[in-house]
Amino acid sequence: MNPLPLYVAIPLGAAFLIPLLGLWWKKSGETLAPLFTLILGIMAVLQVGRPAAVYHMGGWPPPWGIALVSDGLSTLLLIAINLVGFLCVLFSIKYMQRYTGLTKYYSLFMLMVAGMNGVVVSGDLFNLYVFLEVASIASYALVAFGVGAEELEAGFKYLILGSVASVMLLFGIGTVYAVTGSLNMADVAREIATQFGGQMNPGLLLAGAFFLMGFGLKAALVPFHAWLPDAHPSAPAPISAMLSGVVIKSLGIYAICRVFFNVYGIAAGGAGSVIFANAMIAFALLSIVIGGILAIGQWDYKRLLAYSSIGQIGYVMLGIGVGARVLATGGQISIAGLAILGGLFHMFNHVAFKSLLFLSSGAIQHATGTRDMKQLGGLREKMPITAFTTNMAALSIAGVPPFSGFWSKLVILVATVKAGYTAIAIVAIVFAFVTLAYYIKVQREILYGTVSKLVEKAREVPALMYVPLILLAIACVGFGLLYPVIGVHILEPARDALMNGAEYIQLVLG
Amino acid sequence: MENITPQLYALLVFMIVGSVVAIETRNLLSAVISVAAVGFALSVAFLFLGAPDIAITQLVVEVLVLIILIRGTILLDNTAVESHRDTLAVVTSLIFFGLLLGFGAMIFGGRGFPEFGEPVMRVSKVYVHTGLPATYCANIVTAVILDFRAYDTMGEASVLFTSILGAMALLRRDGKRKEEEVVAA
Amino acid sequence: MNLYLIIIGYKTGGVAPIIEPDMPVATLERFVDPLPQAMVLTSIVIGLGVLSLMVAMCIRLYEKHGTFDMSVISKLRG
Amino acid sequence: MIGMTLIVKTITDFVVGFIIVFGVYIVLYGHLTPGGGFAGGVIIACAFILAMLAHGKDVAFSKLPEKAAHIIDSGGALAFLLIGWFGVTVGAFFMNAFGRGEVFRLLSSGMILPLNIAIAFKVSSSLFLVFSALAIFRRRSFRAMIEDELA
Repeated sequence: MNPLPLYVAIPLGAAFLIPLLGLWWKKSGETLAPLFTLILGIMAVLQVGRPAAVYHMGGWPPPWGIALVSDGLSTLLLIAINLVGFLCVLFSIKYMQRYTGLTKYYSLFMLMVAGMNGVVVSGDLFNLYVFLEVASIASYALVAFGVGAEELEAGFKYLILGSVASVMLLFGIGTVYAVTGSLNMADVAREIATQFGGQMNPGLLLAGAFFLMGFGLKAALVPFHAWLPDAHPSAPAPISAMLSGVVIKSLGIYAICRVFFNVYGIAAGGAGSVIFANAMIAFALLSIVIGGILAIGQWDYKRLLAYSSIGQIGYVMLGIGVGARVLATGGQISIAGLAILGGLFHMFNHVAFKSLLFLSSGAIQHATGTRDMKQLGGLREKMPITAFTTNMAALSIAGVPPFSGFWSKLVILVATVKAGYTAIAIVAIVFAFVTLAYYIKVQREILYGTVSKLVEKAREVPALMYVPLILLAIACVGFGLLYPVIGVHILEPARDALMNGAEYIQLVLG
Repeated sequence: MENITPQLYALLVFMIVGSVVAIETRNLLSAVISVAAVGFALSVAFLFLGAPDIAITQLVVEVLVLIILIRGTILLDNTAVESHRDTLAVVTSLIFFGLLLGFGAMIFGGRGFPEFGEPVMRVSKVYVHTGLPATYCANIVTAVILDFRAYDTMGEASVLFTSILGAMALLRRDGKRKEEEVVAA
Repeated sequence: MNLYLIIIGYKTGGVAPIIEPDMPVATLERFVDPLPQAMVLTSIVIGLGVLSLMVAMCIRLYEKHGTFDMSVISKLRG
Repeated sequence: MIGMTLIVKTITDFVVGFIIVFGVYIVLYGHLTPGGGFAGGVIIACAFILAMLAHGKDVAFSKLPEKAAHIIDSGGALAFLLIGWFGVTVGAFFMNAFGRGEVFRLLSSGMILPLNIAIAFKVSSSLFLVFSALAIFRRRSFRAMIEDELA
């Protein structure tokens, strides 16, 4: 049987069950949530290597019913979402004991996972929007979960900006429907390819702009990033890890890729494609530059990590945007493939090291009670495991050679230079060094140096908290060393799914 | 096919006036009331446009929204907010008005869009023609939301569930436990 | 908050492309397009959900600060 | 005296029953006439909210206890999922697995009616819950504020 609907049905069922059972059984969330996310994670890993598949909801054939599609790109995201989800739930069990209302927390967490899985497997524009809303609304509530003044304000800001993004997306979807008369992605893609061919319809251009703005807001690309530096530090640490690790990628980057490559057919090189590709590169560069500059001046550890997320998302977007531009202008397909591969690989790595950084920041906050870098120092002696994992992640994200982050940035840069955008590549290289600079600052201020007063009392966190950290640290190193395996089985199918638009249409519509 | 455009324009003007009042007024309660007026006008507009399902839903939701908003605002902060103008809000609203005007011009000007009143209906023709024999459901809108696209409706139900759960979670008594309870637990 | 509500209202009115107001008439050709109606229905529900979450947040914020004036509340800076 | 004046209370008692009946009608005939589970559910929730506004929260909670509302809320959503899952037995998620019945009758069109009922239960109980939470929270926080000021 095709397991696609289970990716949505299992977490949704868990989310409905947890508060129901929680009326009598206080530990329902802590027991059921890790169990179900573990099942989902195993399912996602087993998905690797399977051929792309389509599931017809309710038995209605695609343009009329809703189709679920799993191809290489969906599989990549499913693995990231469900495995990181499992580790974050595991981390939450101890970490969240300081909060009340835990059944609600785990239920919202499962809803967020369900929403992201729904976005990733959906083959229908409006269905994508609905599940995007499930995930976003759950994350608004989770950001404000601590109900302190700062949390509430960050959540409120996130809610307002997120709602603006949703309205834009709905505008875009409505326009696409008005012009093409269909909501199914493959059907719309075929319609755009056959009916409008070379020149873009103004309505579709407008809709594309709305999609880029809406998904860009969800992905926190720079002109639309205002919510992220508040929301990420204010949320509980496992939620920051989810937000930074997978939410901005599955709701933002994934959706941009899917809409522009598979629906708009950017690779076919219509009149609008170059504009969109240029916009992607511009947003990417802005994110890299502004994220880097703002990160270096931060003294709040989690806020620094949040700005660093913006910068790294910029690198992901740069790879994808360069690939799109090369394809749209009719350049060499191999260079475009390399750029997209680099972008996806960096995204996959960023899932690992940014979740790890946020989780370990949570561990540090749990042990010392602060996230002000000036009050920390010498943590290496008091919390060796957390310090070690933080070190691994920082080296990896800064792009130090043997670690995974180095390889993905290298691939992106090589592709950018090959495509002839040397100036852009130079900017990216300079800001790769800026990344290194602020992670050196992290190491100097937090891990090494004199032991500060607060760190004096700190103890290593319990095993349930450091096991996820160690697993993610292994992933950080492993992705770099195991690249031949991961590249062939996970990343290349994802890249092919993006580059062969015709194959996607063929797959869904048969 | 009678012409319903004049009524539509009248309702549209009413809605624009109502929303401008809602933005401009400094009294929270009158803002809420003008928003509700816009909502009711919208419901009437849906009825004109042949969408009784939407009209009913919009109407009852508007009633509920009105109750919740009045309940939420009336005793909290009934005084006029005397603060300076929020420039950001003005700029955003101007941008949105501009976008809406552009949007409306494109729809009515027909540049790249199908004519008003002549939708493409490529996919939905099938819903209209086979809806009754395939689902035995006389209300085609219901047939679409609960049979052809029931999965979407499940998503919609989860959205409502999520937001209600989120609201309940935010309204709980204390956010964090006291330090001694954590040690005990 | 109000601005957001108004935007929702406009969008739901603006999107639906419609032919003819008679729903229960037997002539199928004159039916309005049902799919945008389904979309609008969903978006109304989503609007209601977001609104209730927003009111909850507003009440909590009011409790913390004693005002709805955002310029007073704003403490976080980008 | 809790709640509003006697006139309001009497009229509310009189009207609430009719509103609920109307809501149930909207739900049950959702597949034949305009309306459906969502609109009907909101109408039923409005009836409970009206009772709460007129009589105060204690009377409303005696009609529909908070715990029961929580159960109906989660249960309705779960029922929706299960009906969808029931379709797997005949082929696909959300495939219409019930008998179709006869056109234009109440018991027709398979899973649409049960789905409507499930949504109605879910919507009405959850809206009632969120309204009561908002109302109760406000009262409590004001008491806390006054106590703070006195202290």
